[in-house]
Amino acid sequence: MINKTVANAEEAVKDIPSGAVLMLGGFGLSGIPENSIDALLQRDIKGLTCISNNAGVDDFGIGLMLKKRMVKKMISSYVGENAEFERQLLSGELEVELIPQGTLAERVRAGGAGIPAFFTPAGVGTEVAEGKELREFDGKLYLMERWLKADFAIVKAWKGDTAGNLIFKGTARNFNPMMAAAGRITIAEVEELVPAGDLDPNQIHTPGIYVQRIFQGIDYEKRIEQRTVTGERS
Amino acid sequence: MINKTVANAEEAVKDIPSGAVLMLGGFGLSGIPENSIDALLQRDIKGLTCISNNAGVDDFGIGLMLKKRMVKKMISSYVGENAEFERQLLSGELEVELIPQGTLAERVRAGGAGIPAFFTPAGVGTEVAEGKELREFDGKLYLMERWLKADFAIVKAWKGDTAGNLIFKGTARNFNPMMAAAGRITIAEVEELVPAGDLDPNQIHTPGIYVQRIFQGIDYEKRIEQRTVTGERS
Amino acid sequence: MLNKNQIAQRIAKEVKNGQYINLGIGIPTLVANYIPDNLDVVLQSENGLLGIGPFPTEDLIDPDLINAGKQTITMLKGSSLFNSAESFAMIRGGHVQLTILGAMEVSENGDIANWKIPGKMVKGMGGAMDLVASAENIIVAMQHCSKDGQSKLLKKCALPITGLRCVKKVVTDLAVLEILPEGGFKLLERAPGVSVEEIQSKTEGRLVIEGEVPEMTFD
Amino acid sequence: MLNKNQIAQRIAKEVKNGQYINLGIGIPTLVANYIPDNLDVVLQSENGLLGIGPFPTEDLIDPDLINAGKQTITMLKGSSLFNSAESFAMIRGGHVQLTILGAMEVSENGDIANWKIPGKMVKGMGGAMDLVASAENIIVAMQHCSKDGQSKLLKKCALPITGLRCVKKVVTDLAVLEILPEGGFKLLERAPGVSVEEIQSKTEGRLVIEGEVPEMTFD
Repeated sequence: MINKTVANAEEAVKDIPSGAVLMLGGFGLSGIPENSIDALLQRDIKGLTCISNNAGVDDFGIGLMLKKRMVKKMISSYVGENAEFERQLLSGELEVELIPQGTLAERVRAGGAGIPAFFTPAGVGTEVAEGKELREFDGKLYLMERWLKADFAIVKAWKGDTAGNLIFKGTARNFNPMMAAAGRITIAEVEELVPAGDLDPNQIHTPGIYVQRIFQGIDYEKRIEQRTVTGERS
Repeated sequence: MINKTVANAEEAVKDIPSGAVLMLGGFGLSGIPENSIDALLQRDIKGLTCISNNAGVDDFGIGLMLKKRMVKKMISSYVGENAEFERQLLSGELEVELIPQGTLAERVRAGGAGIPAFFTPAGVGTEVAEGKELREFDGKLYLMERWLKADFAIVKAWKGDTAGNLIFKGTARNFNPMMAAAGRITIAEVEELVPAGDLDPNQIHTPGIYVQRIFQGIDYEKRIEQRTVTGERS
Repeated sequence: MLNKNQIAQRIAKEVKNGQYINLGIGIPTLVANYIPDNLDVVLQSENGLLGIGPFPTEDLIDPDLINAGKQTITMLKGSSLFNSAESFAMIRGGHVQLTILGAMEVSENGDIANWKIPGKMVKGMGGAMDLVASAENIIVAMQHCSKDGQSKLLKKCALPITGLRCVKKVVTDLAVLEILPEGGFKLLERAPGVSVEEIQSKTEGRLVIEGEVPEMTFD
Repeated sequence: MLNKNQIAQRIAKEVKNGQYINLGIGIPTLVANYIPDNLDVVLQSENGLLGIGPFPTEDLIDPDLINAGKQTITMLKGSSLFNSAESFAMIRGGHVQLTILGAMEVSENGDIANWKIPGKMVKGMGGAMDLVASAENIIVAMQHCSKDGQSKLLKKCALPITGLRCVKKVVTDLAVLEILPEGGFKLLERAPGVSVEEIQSKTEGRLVIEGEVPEMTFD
């Protein structure tokens, strides 16, 4: 089986150039590629376009890339609470494109699956529909949406093997599998890297064909945004 | 958790009416819902439309439904070697719609996913394209294809739980997961039915939301079409 | 007048056995507390889980298991996990039958606005546009009026729209209202102690009153 | 003149290290026997497997593990299984880089016909239309002429088309030919003992000959 292993995060992200279009997996701070983001922060690159459901928080995740002014544009469904983000947005330093979450997921899926366009009901009648083709099927209105692809997709999995096969855990799966398929170069960081053959082929979430580089990450913080315990209600 | 269990195949298929549109999982004879097909053969119904990648063989699978003249129309990608099929087709008793396999898989996926139409390059310039919208994206031509849905989807899984969650084995997975999502009523037969909670939530291939009825099948034959062993080459 | 918990409690009565349900952030999340034990329903979290359980005890907290509000949660027996594309396939495909969410405004033809206030920092629509465009039944939980007393049940939404003609029912601190297919808020129930006149005066959209309007009851 | 195994052997030389490959039924399947051991490649089966292994021994036969030709197979270390939509997502998305398949006719601009003969029972296109519409590199394995001596390398396909302008290379019993971007079969290699004149006489489409055409070698 083809071996996709690279030494570490630095090695994995070393050729990402300024101006690249990146996809970064994760929902909130769950399932984000912590090690790769750290390694990106060491690089002197800027003008990145980041496709990611959220934009991290001030001092974690993509928020750190924003703070370092590496990001020119965010494509997300919800950018949440991030003071630096807000400042850059209001000052015009940062461009933001907001996309309905399901449309974002499906556009990324389409990018990996060779589907250049599809129709969805999400956003009909809203400003999301501006400039998009509107079409009726079986009595309901839909928008045409295009695929999304990236120069580099950076994902985080629970386990992976040297052939690039990935298994995710819990809700940390989220956008990671679709992004893995939509990257021209896909970088996967995993908590546990095992030899090809150690994972049950029936249980692979992302087949290795989508992954070009894989490494075992270290020191995962896995920060929790909303720590809630029994008895609490928001 | 909602309990989807029914007693057996007879119970599961008892209300499928003549003229219904069915989806049946399987590729060749692998992963076909053997028990449900047997139960359908006991029913006095006809005029069925069957969406299934293949049409079984003369004496197994959908071939048996053809022999009993229950099927008005097949929608498939490859109908293979089946003498009775050929006879009915040539005599005009049976209607056949042939669809590229990837387009079939994606149309069924779209049906379950609420995507009424999408674009694919498969079939451009061929008779499959006749009457379909042709469109260029990024310099390449694509066809617009519509979703496929069914009144009843009938699928076969390896393991299932009472909540309707399914796990498939090997290449018997094939069309089953997409069909499970595209049926108004989805019937799942499994080799082993376990209580909700016994399956690892990370390993579910088809979430129970797509399954309305589930039962444990019996006496699986799992017939092999091309028995090949080491040293042989076709 | 109902408090938030009572709005949630009243909405819980709309839940039917066997339903798959998506609960939005805020009051909708509270609905889970009032679903009767004899109903078997499954809560979906659009970040990839069917079968949301209670919040965890301290020792069971798992950063890899959160809901769409980014809160730590648990799973139930029979839960399943999936990716975001599959999650919205479920939603878009109509498999999630009931969506309960908050709103800033609802119009008499069922339009909803809940994602953007011009002039304020826009955080994004998240999954709201997909949810309102998809579920067969959409119930809105909201306050009848804004803090400065303006009706939020309008002829036409003033704020940017999240979805068109999608809301089926609205439960506010004052009333339960059904959106009629032909347009209009049909008054189904009054909150305890709230008069039809008060509801009328606080509803800018067309209010439809047929016969006696009962006061809500709570079990 | 090459036999089927030699056609397969010659095609195997086109395989590059690290490729994901889909092999069609017939001669293409034989290619697997000739891929050098020092190349790491992965074979895809469009019914849902990456990493096709050899045929099983009797005791390892599993009816739940077949290839797209419905033959019983095995998996390799590092194999993965998936559903048919994912399988064709891989194919359509260009992740499967090389497709090798048989054909009844190929035209000088790269059109391929391999699924239907008018007047004969049509069995279906299976995954062929998806495969030829998608892979960046498509190599056809075929006989140069039909049994009655008609050229199958044509100006224009006479049979119903499977895909347009998709074939990059053709390996026949007589020759290796490249389809030029501007159209035409560029003769790259002759089978041992086969003359340029013979190839010319058996090629109906435009044959492009530049300089000396080498005879194939087999290691």
